[in-house]
Amino acid sequence: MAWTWFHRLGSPPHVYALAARLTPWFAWPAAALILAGLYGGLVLAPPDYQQGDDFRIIYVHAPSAWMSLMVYVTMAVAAAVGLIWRMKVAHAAAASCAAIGASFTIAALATGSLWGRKMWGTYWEWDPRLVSELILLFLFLGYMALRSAIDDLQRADRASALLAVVGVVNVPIIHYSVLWWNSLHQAPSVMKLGKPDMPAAMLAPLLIMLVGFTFLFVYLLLVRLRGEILRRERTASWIREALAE
Amino acid sequence: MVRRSIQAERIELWRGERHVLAGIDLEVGAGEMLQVTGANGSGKTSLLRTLCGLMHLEDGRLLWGGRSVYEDLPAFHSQLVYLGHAPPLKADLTARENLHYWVGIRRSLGAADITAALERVGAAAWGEQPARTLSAGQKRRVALAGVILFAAPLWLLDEPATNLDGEGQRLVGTLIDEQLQCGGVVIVAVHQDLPVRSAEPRRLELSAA
Amino acid sequence: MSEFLYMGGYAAFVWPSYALTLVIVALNVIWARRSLDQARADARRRLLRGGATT
Amino acid sequence: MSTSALQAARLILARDLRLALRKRGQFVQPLAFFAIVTTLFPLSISPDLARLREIASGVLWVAALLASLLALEFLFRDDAHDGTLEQYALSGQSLTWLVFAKTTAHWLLTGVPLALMAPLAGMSLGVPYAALPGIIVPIALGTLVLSLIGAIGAALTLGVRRSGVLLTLLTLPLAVPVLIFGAQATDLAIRGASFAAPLYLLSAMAVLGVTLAPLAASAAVRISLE
Repeated sequence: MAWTWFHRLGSPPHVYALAARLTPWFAWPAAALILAGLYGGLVLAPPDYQQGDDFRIIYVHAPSAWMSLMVYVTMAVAAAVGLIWRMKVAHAAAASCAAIGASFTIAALATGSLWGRKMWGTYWEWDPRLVSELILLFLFLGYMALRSAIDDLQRADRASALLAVVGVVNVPIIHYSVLWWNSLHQAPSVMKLGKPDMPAAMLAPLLIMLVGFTFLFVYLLLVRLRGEILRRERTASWIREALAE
Repeated sequence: MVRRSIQAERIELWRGERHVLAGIDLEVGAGEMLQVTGANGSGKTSLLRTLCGLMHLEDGRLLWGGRSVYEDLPAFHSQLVYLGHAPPLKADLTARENLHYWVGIRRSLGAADITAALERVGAAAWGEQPARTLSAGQKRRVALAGVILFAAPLWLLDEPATNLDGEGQRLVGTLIDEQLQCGGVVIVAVHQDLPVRSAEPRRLELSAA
Repeated sequence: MSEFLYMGGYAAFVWPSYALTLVIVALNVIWARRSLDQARADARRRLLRGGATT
Repeated sequence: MSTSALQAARLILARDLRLALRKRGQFVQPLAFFAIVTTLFPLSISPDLARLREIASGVLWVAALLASLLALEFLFRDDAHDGTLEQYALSGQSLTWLVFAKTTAHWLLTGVPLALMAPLAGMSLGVPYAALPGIIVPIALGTLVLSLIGAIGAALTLGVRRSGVLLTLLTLPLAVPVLIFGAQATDLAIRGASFAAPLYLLSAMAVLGVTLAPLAASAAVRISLE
């Protein structure tokens, strides 16, 4: 009995309808939160006493970086579920994630390098956070390249799912090895997030942006998920119903 | 002792947008043989590969001795031998070495076993030659020697008589006859009927999707 | 207003960061919708061709 | 009489080594590649041994990484092509064991020769004799981890046309920790310091790789056969 929800999540028509119903509940809050966060970050938050207005980049950099990691983990969890229970919906969800994750990883890298420009005097410094982010980008690109190299959708799903699972096991190892490497070479790091002494006026917009981006991700995932489910579905009556909406 | 019979119930298989196997039902018991026919691309190879458990069913059930093969795939695999359209031989190993490594992974073999099997298929003369130097028909005979050596109850053979001369085709028929007399189960994908005497040849015609 | 745009001398870094992030957000929204539309169009085509089971 | 898993693994190991002996060219290629790449650095930077010593560990590791990747493409390709891989999957033996045996054979044929050859390249880059163990041991261990990780990538790219670049793209990001710890160990050895710390970390990764990678690689092989 406790498993019925799990089986329902495995049923493509059910999830398709559910995703359609849930979409507005994430789209509008995401838009509202991001607008509020932008206003708070750009206008209400006081300039940092050390970094001045430069620190405002945190309000776009941190949510992008958060998003990139959240997307990768979500993708890997969905992939694992798809592999273990051979659940098509889970594969569809994993497939929906990659492009979202890769684009926000690029955003995190670019904003990070713009943020570091003043501190480092150069756009690229081998900052451990940025290096980890760069490797995460490579992991996303590898996942997407593998998917597009395999013609058969089921095989692409399963092969890329395995890659995502292997990748997520490696992400912490990569991250800590980069930190270790950095501790040996002493590159300066300006990006210390979540300082406990951050005043509320600075912290609040950051939290609002983080929540807003999380809602944005769920919204994007729900929209893409519907498309990916349709691609995997073959029952005509069902497709006709879904298209009639 | 498991009852030797393979059963497929309404098995479904898709390849991308192609519905390769649409609700196939079959049951082949001990001493029975099923010939799978159909045009190129009708899914004969896919059916055999599905019956071995290589390709996962999307729907339906696959049973060996009344139990789902997916419960214990290694146990099921140790009951079968599958021969695809290419003989799984390494060009740089001799025929004997090929059999030693191929079959040896499952059963321990002595040199005498290999000699006997090679003699049985009329391949004793080229046992020491690298597979590279063998003709397609000769390789096929070596592969048949492997099939015998596995001594498995279930045979799944994909076009076993390809590249064989008339005598070779009769040999395939005789080997299958012997397997059926020992209570084996044989499923073959074929273009033309094999010369098999001992069993009523049952046929499954696949139509291109 | 101009002081706001000036960003305490960091305008060249702050504004591109925000612009780039918002562009990526917007592109993601567009891509997601387009991917759904394409999947629907494909599904429609498949129905017409009979590439689906009943 | 059925073969035990250990016997089956030993058979595969013996088979792959024998095949490699018959077809030497394939396994000389990565070694030649390694030799050429390490020669290119002095030519592109400077013949000054003091300068080369500074970058020697990086040069050796990047060259070893690429050479071992180059050989990975062969790991399953021939077996997949002639149906041997299918027979392994249907052998009734644990495919994980068989894949582990194949990976070990691959490491013995590429990683170990690379580790033995690296000191020569190291000396040409001005590495002192005392530091040579700091090249051999980490490279032997590091290439083992690379073979294990690479086996996953090689299995995932089976059946993909022109898989070489894709295999590199999949494997290199995962190889970053090996590169970091390995190059650090060699660098410490060249500076005359103890390289135990990075070597321990490398060993930890080898243990993790031996236990987990064959599972993933055998799952990938099965997916490629579907």
